[in-house]
Amino acid sequence: MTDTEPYAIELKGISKAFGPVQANKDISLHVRKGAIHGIVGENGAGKSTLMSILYGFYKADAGEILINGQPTPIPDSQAAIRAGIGMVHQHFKLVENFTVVENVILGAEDGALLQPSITKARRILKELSDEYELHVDPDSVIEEISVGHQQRVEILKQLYRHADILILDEPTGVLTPAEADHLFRILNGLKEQGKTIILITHKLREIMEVTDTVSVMRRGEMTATVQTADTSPEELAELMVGRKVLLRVDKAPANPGEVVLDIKDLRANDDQKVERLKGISLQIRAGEILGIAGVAGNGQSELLEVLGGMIAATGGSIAVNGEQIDLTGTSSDGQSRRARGIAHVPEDRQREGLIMPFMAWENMGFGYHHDPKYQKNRLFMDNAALKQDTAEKMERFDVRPPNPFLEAKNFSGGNQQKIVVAREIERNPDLLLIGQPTRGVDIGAIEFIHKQIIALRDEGKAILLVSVELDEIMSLSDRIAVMFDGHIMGERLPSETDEGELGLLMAGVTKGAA
Amino acid sequence: MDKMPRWADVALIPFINLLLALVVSGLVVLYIGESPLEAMAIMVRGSVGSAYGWGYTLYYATNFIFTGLAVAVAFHARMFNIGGEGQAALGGLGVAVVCLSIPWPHWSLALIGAIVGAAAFGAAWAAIPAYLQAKRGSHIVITTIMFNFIASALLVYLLVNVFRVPGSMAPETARFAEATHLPNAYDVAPWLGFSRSTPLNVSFVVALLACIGVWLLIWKTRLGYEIRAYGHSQSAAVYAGINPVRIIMISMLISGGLSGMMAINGVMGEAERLVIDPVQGAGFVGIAVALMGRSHPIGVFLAALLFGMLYQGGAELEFEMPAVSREMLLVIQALVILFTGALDNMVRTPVERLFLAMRKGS
Amino acid sequence: MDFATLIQLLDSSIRLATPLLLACLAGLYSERAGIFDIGLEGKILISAFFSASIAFTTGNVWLGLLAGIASSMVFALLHGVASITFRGNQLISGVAINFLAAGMTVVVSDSWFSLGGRTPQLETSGRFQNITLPFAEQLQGVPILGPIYHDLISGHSILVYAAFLIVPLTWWLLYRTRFGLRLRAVGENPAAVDTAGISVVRMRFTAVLICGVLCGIAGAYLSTSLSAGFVREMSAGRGFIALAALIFAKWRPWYALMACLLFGLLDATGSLFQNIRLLGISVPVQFMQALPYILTVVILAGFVGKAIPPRAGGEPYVKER
Amino acid sequence: DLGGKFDRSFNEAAFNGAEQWAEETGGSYREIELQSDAQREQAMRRLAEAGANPVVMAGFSQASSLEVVAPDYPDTTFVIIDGVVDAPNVRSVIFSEHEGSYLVGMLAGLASETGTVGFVGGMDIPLISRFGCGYAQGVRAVNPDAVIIQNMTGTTPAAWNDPVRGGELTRAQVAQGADVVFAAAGGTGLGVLQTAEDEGILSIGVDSNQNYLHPGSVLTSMLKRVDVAVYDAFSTPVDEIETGIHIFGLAEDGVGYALDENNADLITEDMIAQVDAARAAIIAGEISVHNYTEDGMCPVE
Ligand SMILES: Nc1ncnc2c1ncn2[C@@H]1O[C@H](COP(=O)(O)OP(=O)(O)OP(=O)(O)O)[C@@H](O)[C@H]1O
Ligand SMILES: Nc1ncnc2c1ncn2[C@@H]1O[C@H](COP(=O)(O)OP(=O)(O)OP(=O)(O)O)[C@@H](O)[C@H]1O
Ligand SMILES: [Mg+2]
Ligand SMILES: [Mg+2]
Repeated sequence: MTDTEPYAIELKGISKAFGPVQANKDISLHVRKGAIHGIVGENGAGKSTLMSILYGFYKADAGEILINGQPTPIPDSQAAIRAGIGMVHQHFKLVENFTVVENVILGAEDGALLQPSITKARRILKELSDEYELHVDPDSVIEEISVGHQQRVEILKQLYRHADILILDEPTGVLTPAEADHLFRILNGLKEQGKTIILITHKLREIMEVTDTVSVMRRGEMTATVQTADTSPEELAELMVGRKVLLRVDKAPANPGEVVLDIKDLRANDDQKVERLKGISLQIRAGEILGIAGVAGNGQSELLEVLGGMIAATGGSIAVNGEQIDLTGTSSDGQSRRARGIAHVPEDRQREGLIMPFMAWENMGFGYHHDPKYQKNRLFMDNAALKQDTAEKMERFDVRPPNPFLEAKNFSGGNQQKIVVAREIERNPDLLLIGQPTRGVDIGAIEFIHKQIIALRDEGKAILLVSVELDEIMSLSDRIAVMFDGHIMGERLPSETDEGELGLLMAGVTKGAA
Repeated sequence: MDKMPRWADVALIPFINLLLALVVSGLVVLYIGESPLEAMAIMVRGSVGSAYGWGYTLYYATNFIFTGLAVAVAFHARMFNIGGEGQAALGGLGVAVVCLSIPWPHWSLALIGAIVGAAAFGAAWAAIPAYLQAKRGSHIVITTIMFNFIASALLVYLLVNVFRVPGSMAPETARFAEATHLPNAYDVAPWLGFSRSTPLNVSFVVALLACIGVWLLIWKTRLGYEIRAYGHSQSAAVYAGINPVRIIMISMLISGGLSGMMAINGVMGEAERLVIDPVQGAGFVGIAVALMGRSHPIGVFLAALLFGMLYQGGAELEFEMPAVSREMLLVIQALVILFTGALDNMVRTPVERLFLAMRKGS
Repeated sequence: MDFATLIQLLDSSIRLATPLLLACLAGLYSERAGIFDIGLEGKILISAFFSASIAFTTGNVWLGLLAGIASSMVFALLHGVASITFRGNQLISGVAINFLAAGMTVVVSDSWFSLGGRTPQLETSGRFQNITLPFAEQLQGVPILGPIYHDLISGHSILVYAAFLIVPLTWWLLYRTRFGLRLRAVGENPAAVDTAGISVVRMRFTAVLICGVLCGIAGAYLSTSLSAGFVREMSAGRGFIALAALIFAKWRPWYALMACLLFGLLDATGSLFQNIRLLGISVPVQFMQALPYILTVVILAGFVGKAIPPRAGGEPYVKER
Repeated sequence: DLGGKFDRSFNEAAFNGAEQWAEETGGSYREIELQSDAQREQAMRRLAEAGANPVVMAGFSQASSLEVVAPDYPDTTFVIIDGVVDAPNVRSVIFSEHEGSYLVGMLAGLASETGTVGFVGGMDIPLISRFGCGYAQGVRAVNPDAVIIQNMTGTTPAAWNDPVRGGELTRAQVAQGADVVFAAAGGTGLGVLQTAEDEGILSIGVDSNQNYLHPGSVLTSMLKRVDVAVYDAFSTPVDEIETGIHIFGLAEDGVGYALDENNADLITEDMIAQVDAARAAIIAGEISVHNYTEDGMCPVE
């Protein structure tokens, strides 16, 4: 490519605010034609927002967009599509109960009648899938195919619309390492065809692997743009957070006591009655952290929910400190679990861990509102005591701002998480269930939360850690169990394994087969 | 941080909504060829201009406090209980049964009995839709509406075939015994100038107590805490071990009970017998009242007072301005629901922007 | 029950099912697009009033029909503005619309006709006449089929035939056209539609307006065909029953037809056999009259299998949380 | 009464009576239309307080409210139509509808060719049964083996105001062979008469003279001179209104059947002769028409 050739994409001074949140501040960006450009940044840094603006999903408050050198106003997605921009969103935008073809032609139909478009789409899908090894059955229904395939459908959708510029927002978050590699092959294929690609990801490894250039975003601002060849993961991490980060947690070796949690052949269904746990057996001892690795949607969530009393089990048994706990019926709920000394930091703080419109102090009692120390008498709650308690805990976990009367929705993601963690850890439970402890949390807060978890372990408590972030699993766990399709594929010691092996297990490939 | 100060949310916005509703209603009055201002004057004079007016205003307000609280409690659990009409009718049945079947020695005892009867029947009528919602996910809005129709059919059947006084043609029960008659404002405070026949009676006090009770329930008890939590986020409630079925049932039972208690005012306090349609749409007014009152007892009380004025004022209006028919009330009521309920954002968003701008400015 | 009575019963069922069917299909369009509408009742009522009064004043039933449709569309628009533009609560908006219709019809009719909330009786020209299908007379003699054709199939007003034709039309529109695909999509996942470059708002408004048109026809049928004029509260809960039928039909056109016919049959039975005796005990007439409502609850209770509404139904589409 | 003013029937008759008086004397009167039972008391008090005198209440369902209200306003005179209230300041006016119905029943029986006639009542209450029973007796009197189909529209006040249902009931009766239908159902009757015309059969109106509604289709109307009663109440000076129970029967011309140009060619001389004979006989007491409300049952089915 020559320097005279105009940039495929050029953003000038883009700004966007959501009410009080300044998601993007005066952002500029250049991407050459036929390049793969990476964008990294913490959660909430403003990556998705920026891309959504480029795709016309949100309207920028200020700024200008140039496509192939031409100033191109993009008021809506229609305009973006016309400008040859296609986007694969962080959360897929597919109609679950439609077939693949229906999803592909939606919005790109040729006429008022469907039939012609469908036949045409079938033909083109065939061609595309041969060209880029994007194989999916055109007539299968979305909700019945794997996430990986759903993502292919998203990509096909864009290609079907002749997109020359392809934006992928955290495409690998839901993929196994193998699937991710396949994706990158596809991306390189597209690059060969002269298409321009923007890749948003948290995983520096991927950036180093596939991108030509990379930009770093922080707190809504574009802090740097560099040639991938000239940089290193450490440098990128520092650019992201603004200070040196130790990507590893330092912790003393565990000295496990006797068994606290003993799970035998546990089975459970999700609300669609699909079996998600197909016979799980695990043990966790006092003073150790068992990390569950796995691609999202392989049963980890259900495992936490059964243990936390949120859903009933269909078979198997769970013993805590040697006592069986019942897994079905009315006496099996969050309350009964808490009574057994089980604390639970749920995977989704906004939908489960917190009541967004409740104030911090109300949330601090959430789940423990029957606790005698929060009761004035048999009839009324002792709100004063709860507020007092909350103030102290916010102090100790330096939640910012430390204001018990602020509504949960007005705390940042990381601080919301701190409130939940504070609530659960301060119960000083025998067993802590903790899911995605640092999802949507900035690295500062991550360090803090990790320290708390280790501290609890060192007090001789048992901890079950579920995370999709392999690094987190590797750095925190004393033992690692890998889940795939409702089964435990195997247990490893962090010291004796690596991401490659775990990746294979996560993909359901056992050593023998590999 | 919040988008705007609390007072704006609880006072300013409802006020603007109400204003809009009244303006549009005024246009309707104008259309049918009467002067809105005059109409307004008549309504105000007729409702709060005399002891006579106050008697009826507060009497209607009492009904609306009960039904408004009922809707409000359900709202806190994200239940939309449109069944107030039927539940109150059944409440009336409860009152009638209690008053007719037991020879009460004194009204105070009768009142307690009637409260129990009314609440029990009302709650029972709410129980079935609640159960269907909780267990089978049947849409409570539609089921409660259906139960309104069923209730009226049931009531008619009973009034025609069971309770009707032999010989009389009107489908209504016999008058309740003298002993069960609740003292009205005249008996309690004659010096206030209420006429002997004023309908305002001690049920008003019961309504005020109900307000306080609901306030304590929702904001001071564990149950209230769980109801609100469930209302805001069902997934979180499950995480916390709050049993959805239990919350749905309890909140709907309380709601139905409150609706039912409306009957002690209308059936026991005023008509002193059960007639067809003892509710007169008060169940529906409750929706508007709860919406305007932001589901808070104090708000409900004020909104109920407002609608009491509307109803009494409306009766006068109908009398003074034959061109204006009673359904004008229905129109106003509908507009209030529309503006405070459905079109809330139309007012809220600009107001929020305003406050945001002011904050940025300062 | 002899053959003649049976025909009579079915005939009456068809008449009574027609408004339900129209309303049910109306709801189908709206809810398939993700806008719940318990305001069907109100739209039927307002249209019943306007079509009757315009038909009376102009003496032309077609003008009446247009007026009815127009009024119903205005209310539909109101619902749209509330629930689409301002993202209000769709249930509350529906409730408000029902009250508004109940009040407006009486207030306005009083000031126009001062007939205590009723319109004057419509003369022949102001009503839809029952049309006799070709050969109905000739074939009447033929045993069984004759009466079925003559008494049951023939001799309804044009609106009845229109309603029954709209069923296949709707099916075709929904499953065979671009419009249908987008309509279903916007009710399932508006974000997908939006990112595909289609305006969610426009799709939803279109659906809501179609809903208005169909409710309008339903109302006109009530006041200018089934009867000869408007009386207060004439919709009598049909809007809600139509909703139940819609759920019963799991938002599918052909099933909607079946469901509505069932409810029509119930209604007819209720008024024709007032004092029927079952196993010796006579069923009270009130029970017969409450039967449709009771059955509605039974159906909603899911004793007919779980009905999954359109996934995005009831929630306003919000890009920026 | 419920069912709305201008139901072309009962309430309208009352209204006309008042109008007539107002026109003749130039006096003014106030009216309140009631939608729900529970407002009655407030309405009565409102009128009494406003100094209206006399206060006329049309409708049986006002009785129980009046029982309470009347004593509170001893110097106001109340007139209740279709109801009995035993109070010194109340005049209760009762019509013997069974007698009037008997006559139209005879006409129905004579006019019917199929030998099957129908009756559509409004709200299912004894008062309406009184119509139905008298009607049935009249039919049988001229045609002993006539079939009489009786339906009530409903059991709520809404039954006074449901033309759709009225129409359906009529169609049903037609299907069962009825060719004359008597509607004693207030506003609902309008649907009955309408359908009768659509179906090309005869109908009988009630209370007011409804012959003009569908000339050539309405056989006759069972007149109930509510207007006369109201007119009397207004025109006699208040202090002279005699309270107590007053029965308006055939003798008093309180009830009867309507004969005018609209139905002239539906009713033959012979029919008139027979009916008038019966009329005379009833007045003379030779024929006694059973009154349903006396024992709640009817001799003929
Ligand atoms: N629709 C929205 N409404 C309100 N605030 C929003 C919205 N979308 C994003 N934000 C806020 O804007 C900021 C940037 O969000 P954005 O999703 O762009 O971050 P991100 O870099 O994509 O994070 P992640 O890595 O989790 O995707 C965050 O503070 C977020 O809370
Ligand atoms: N949806 C929202 N509604 C209201 N306020 C919000 C919303 N999202 C973010 N905010 C506000 O914006 C601020 C930044 O939120 P955001 O979630 O972007 O933080 P963040 O950058 O992700 O930090 P963290 O890493 O702690 O999550 C928060 O303090 C919060 O007050
Ligand atoms: Mg993002
Ligand atoms: Mg965040």
